[in-house]
Amino acid sequence: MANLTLVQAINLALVQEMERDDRIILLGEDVGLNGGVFRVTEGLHKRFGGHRVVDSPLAESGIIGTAIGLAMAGLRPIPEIQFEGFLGPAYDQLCSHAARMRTRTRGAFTVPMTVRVPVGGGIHAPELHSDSPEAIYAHQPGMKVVMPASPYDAKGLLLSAIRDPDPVIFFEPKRIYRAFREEVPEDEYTIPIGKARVVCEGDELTMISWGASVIQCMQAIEKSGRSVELIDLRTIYPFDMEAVAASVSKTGRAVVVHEAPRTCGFGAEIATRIMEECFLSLEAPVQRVTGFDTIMPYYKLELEYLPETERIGLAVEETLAY
Amino acid sequence: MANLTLVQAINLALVQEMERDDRIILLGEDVGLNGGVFRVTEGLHKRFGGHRVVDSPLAESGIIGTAIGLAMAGLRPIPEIQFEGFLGPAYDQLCSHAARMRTRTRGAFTVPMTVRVPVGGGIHAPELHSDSPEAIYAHQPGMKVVMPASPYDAKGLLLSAIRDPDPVIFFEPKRIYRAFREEVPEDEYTIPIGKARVVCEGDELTMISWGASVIQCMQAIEKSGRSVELIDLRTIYPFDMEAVAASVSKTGRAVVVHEAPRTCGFGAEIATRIMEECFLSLEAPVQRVTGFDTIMPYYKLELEYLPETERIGLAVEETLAY
Amino acid sequence: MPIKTAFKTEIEHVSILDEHGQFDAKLAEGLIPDDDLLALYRHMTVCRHLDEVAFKLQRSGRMGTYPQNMGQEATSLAAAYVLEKTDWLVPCYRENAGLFWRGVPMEYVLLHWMGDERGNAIPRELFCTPLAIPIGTQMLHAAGLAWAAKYRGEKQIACTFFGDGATSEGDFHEAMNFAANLDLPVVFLCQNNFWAISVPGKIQCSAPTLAQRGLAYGMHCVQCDGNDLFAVAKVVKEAAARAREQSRPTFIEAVTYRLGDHTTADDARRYRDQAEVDLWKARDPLIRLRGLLKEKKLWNDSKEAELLEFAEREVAGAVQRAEGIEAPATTEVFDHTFATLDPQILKQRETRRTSSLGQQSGRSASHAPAGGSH
Amino acid sequence: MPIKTAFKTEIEHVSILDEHGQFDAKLAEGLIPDDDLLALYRHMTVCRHLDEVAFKLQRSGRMGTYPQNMGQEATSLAAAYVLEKTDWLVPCYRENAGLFWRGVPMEYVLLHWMGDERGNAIPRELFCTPLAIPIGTQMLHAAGLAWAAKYRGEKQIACTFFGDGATSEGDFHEAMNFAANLDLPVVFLCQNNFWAISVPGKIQCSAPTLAQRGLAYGMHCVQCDGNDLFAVAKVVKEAAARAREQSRPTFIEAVTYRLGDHTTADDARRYRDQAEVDLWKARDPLIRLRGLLKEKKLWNDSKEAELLEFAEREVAGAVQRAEGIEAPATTEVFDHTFATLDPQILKQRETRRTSSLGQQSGRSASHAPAGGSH
Ligand SMILES: Cc1ncc(C[n+]2csc(CCOP(=O)(O)OP(=O)(O)O)c2C)c(N)n1
Ligand SMILES: Cc1ncc(C[n+]2csc(CCOP(=O)(O)OP(=O)(O)O)c2C)c(N)n1
Ligand SMILES: [Mg+2]
Ligand SMILES: [Mg+2]
Repeated sequence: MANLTLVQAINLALVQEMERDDRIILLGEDVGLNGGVFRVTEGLHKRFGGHRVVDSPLAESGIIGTAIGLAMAGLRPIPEIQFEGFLGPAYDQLCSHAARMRTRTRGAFTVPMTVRVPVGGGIHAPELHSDSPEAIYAHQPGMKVVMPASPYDAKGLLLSAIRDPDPVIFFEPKRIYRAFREEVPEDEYTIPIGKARVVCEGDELTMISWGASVIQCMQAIEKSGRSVELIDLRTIYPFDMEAVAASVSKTGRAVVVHEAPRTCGFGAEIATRIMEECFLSLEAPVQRVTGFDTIMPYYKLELEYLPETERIGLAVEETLAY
Repeated sequence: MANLTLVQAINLALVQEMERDDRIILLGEDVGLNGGVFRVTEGLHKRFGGHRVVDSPLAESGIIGTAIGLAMAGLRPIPEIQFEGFLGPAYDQLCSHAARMRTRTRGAFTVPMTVRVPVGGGIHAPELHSDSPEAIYAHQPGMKVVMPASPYDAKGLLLSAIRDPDPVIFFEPKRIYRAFREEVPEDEYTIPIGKARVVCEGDELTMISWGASVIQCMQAIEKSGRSVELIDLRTIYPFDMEAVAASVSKTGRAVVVHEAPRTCGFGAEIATRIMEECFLSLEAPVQRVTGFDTIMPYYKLELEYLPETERIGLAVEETLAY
Repeated sequence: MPIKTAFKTEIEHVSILDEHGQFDAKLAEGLIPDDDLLALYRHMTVCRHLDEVAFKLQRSGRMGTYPQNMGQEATSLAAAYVLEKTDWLVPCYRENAGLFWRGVPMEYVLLHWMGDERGNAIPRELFCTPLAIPIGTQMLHAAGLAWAAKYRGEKQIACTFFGDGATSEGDFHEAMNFAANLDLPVVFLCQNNFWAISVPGKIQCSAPTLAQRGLAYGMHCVQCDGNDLFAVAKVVKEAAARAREQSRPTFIEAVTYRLGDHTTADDARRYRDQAEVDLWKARDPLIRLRGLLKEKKLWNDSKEAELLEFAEREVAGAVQRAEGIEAPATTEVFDHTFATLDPQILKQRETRRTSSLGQQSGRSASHAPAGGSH
Repeated sequence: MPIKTAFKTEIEHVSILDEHGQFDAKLAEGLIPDDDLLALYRHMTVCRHLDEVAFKLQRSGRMGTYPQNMGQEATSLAAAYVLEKTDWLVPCYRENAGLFWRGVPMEYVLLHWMGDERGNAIPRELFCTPLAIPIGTQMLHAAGLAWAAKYRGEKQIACTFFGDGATSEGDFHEAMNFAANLDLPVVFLCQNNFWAISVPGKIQCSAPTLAQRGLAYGMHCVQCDGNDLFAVAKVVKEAAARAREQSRPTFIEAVTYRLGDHTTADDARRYRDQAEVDLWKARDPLIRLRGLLKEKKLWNDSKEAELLEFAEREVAGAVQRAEGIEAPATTEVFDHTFATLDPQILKQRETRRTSSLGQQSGRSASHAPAGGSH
């Protein structure tokens, strides 16, 4: 048991799983000697060698496309995309191939690959280093999408993702890469994909979030002084509707919080599902506290864009007052 | 006034607008001599010459990327992507550049471009020729998304799209390219982006759809014998919430129909907005009749996947019975 | 010297059995024994006949869009012939001849074009990936497959096929670049048939040769007559050795021509001259091979007649098997999305519905009066 | 002959003023008059100083991540110098010298790295596009900009800048291919500095030269010493003429080196040897230009001292202007999404809220008891 940051927890998970399973290959830009631009793969090149931790050409479609081939051949590639803003060039390989291979071939070929991608804003980064495209990939059938909000979860979810027989995009919220530490067992443990975590219980309102926003939610709840149940989704697809419905059936009110733009963000899906499944329990319309329907601004204005404690708090008050 | 198919209406709009505005260049795969694989650009190469109707290399990112450059220079490019399944390679240029250029440069550079893309299933086409990615682009701030459901609308909306100072993805539902004809005025007219069309009035339930599904909706309504108000969205982003809210406030019930997978489809956004804005009028949860959360199947099973009349009809009955 | 030469190179063109029947016996030495030559000729003839039958199936509504391979049979066949049975074939959609030679049952390809995914469930022991619809994308998979073999220390390589149009896609570039810089054992076999649907080759590549695409990566590259079974066999054999022994990729431009329309949805008369087609009809790989066989006294008209009958039987059998398969169950829409379906897909599968009220009680959802899970 | 030569070529390397001070006066003839040489030297010195100041700004928290240009100044500067003022410059992010020469105010680039989009609002009459963050993507825009000029019958061309890493991206390939096959007047100027963050050049291109990337497209290609103002000026001038007169693109590999870290977020000691850096320090474009100027008796130590003072003033002024600008209004988050904001964005702008209840009554939304539009 050690007190680790999220970066360290992921690094530990990678080390342990690579020791256990030599089908795992890491590939991506700067993942080798440099240990990745966030140092998530620090030390792995030295430990496992250049054939298992591979600095690739600067080409995201190439990284994902070759990883698909590696996976089709039975290996367990873990490609890294340096920032979520650079997933774009790989969109086609992810959605036209990785997600479709099992269906296309009736299972003759599968793509057991885990795509690691730092995600989200709040770190004063340049353009296209602060976006949140999780809904894009949640809309693609055949793709699983995971986003941990704590070091403990990161390790357990990453192991599940790596062992999953299907492609998983593993989003790592960079704002909390080193924001806090948590006890993370040395021992192997997994957290199942598709299961949410109740961060704190409450009976007045259900708040649903994921990734770095969970921290903002916790702060907002504390400030509010109200009895709010906070659900950290952990998996975006397939998401844990059972946990959400159970909570909202109890509280009758819900607020969803995410960084991505509002329109067609994953909040829309959750809000709709809540309406569908908890219609008669709902005392107020589900509220969305999200990024605006505008481009994620350069960093001078990024905190005006991101759903911060104050905006979340207001939504809680308004929903409770409804 | 002529009785035209949707293909002919678009062709007419292109001819007339190209006559009017020599800043327009068409580019894409097979758009020249061949007139496009759906013959939408038939005759244009001959009429306007190879410098205005350009057969491009087989490279979707290249088509959109160079079109962005053309637009930044003040021209009005109209790139064609041959099928929506091949938008993937252009995703990055669309979302990282076309949609962001105005915001990025505070208006110094803009991208007045209209991307024409056949969309949707139901024509017995091969893999990746039958998808519906409209929600993906609706989630991208800075991008407008249009989808006509009739020849008349196609002409009027296309003119608006071409004249719009910002990038527009103009989805053409291939299932109704030639399915029926409609009176289309020779004269110039525009249909504003962002305004829905009430296809038929009703007071028991509001049905919201777009593209080829509108036809299935009409059939389902007719069969149902109920008083259903059908709204053809026409524009996906920015969508006409005013029209939707006005109708649902009246009917108290709503069903959204689209071909794309359910999770994070545009139906989720509409359902959420209805809940947000019509909460106290809602008599039943908004229902979604959509594609499944699975890969669009090869054509033997495509009609099992698409929201057909029967499924729509059942949703109407259930919603009314709620 | 302030101006000096930084790089210098040449690219070879290989031809062994040309359109005039000229045969370079020396270059052909040891390439294809006569017995195999007969088998290969028979195989091509069957493939050619399949094209005719498939065309009719499409026209009569028994099959969807189909891309004829006519005229290009030699390329993929020669490659499949010289490769090991465990080398990966990573095709596009004009490689029937190579795939069938490897052992892919003909009905698989028919099923694919009949809109049935079962046509893609190619047994893994055949080491063939399914036909690729999005152009230019599959070469990256070939690079990954080859990489996996190298990682495991196996002597397996990958050979991937694509057209001239495909070389315009960014993924082509990335695949070539990964293979060259990471030393992956891949053979990139471009079938330059001069057209990408209606777009002429010069719009895809205005360089004097397509082969020189490979120079960008410091890759060995070579051009050959793609309608010449011997030439293709020779260059692929050398490329395979280079891959297997040195783990280095090769780029091959096989010059060929599609004699038919792009697909059954196309009408090539809209954009190309009959004169050009006629020119290439004379360069047909079947004609020149038949000529050689006759010259070698291995072939005659009665054998040809027998062969045509054989081809008819073969193809008819495949069509029968493809059409005879039971219709896919609706559950197939759901069952392969993931190894284990999530609750939401399971519910959609069970109810065949996406509307929440419709999902409450199986297939014929009753009009339940109450909402969700409360 | 069954094996014949299909293609044959050579690529030149151009050097005029080398790292040992060797100067080929003949090749340099008419390229850069002495007055301009002085101005260019001054300009590079100012740019170099900006790098030092920017580094400190970042370290003291006054600026975000910043990529130093140090060591690469000659390349973009020489290009901007020989191009027409109305030719497009389509940069990546190591072209400060070229952009400032064209007239982009220094504070624009500072603002960009200070997280302020106003740094990208470059006046259109400067014909410069903003710094490009996603690697390898801007070359397509250059192709489009050049295409537009050609379409209009103008003699304007586009010159785009990018690194060795960028040439691995699919978009690079597509841009080169569009330009070559559609005859677009583009100059592709690759600054090969041997590193893409920590990844060495051989992983991006294992061919003997990067220049030969251009062969894939039948494009004229050439390699030059990128730290040699004269060599770059010469090859860009020729490329510009080729573009302007024949509407043909050129691919230039300018061999250079970044003397600093990739950005202020990087620590290059993790992956490269100091010996390599030292080697390249001796090849610094400023050093050799200063040497030439001194040899020509155009420069001395007191002028150098004066220049350093001038550079300090210039940069300090720019920093002051960049930091002195008023903070951007929150409305800026919304105002440039579209030419005309849609109702939804307007409401978000007005209320600064996305939750529907919060959007009902302006900024400090009251806790309205009722729902939406009923
Ligand atoms: C990414 C993508 N873009 C467009 C298409 C539509 N399309 C199908 S085949 C084809 C032409 C392919 O030309 P080529 O690569 O030369 O192969 P050929 O058909 O000539 O064998 C096009 C444009 C596609 N399938 N995939
Ligand atoms: C599409 C994309 N992928 C990854 C990155 C992250 N990144 C920023 S700079 C860089 C290296 C660029 O190398 P090169 O093109 O050689 O330019 P240099 O920095 O050496 O001038 C990388 C990988 C990015 N900005 N964009
Ligand atoms: Mg072709
Ligand atoms: Mg570099």
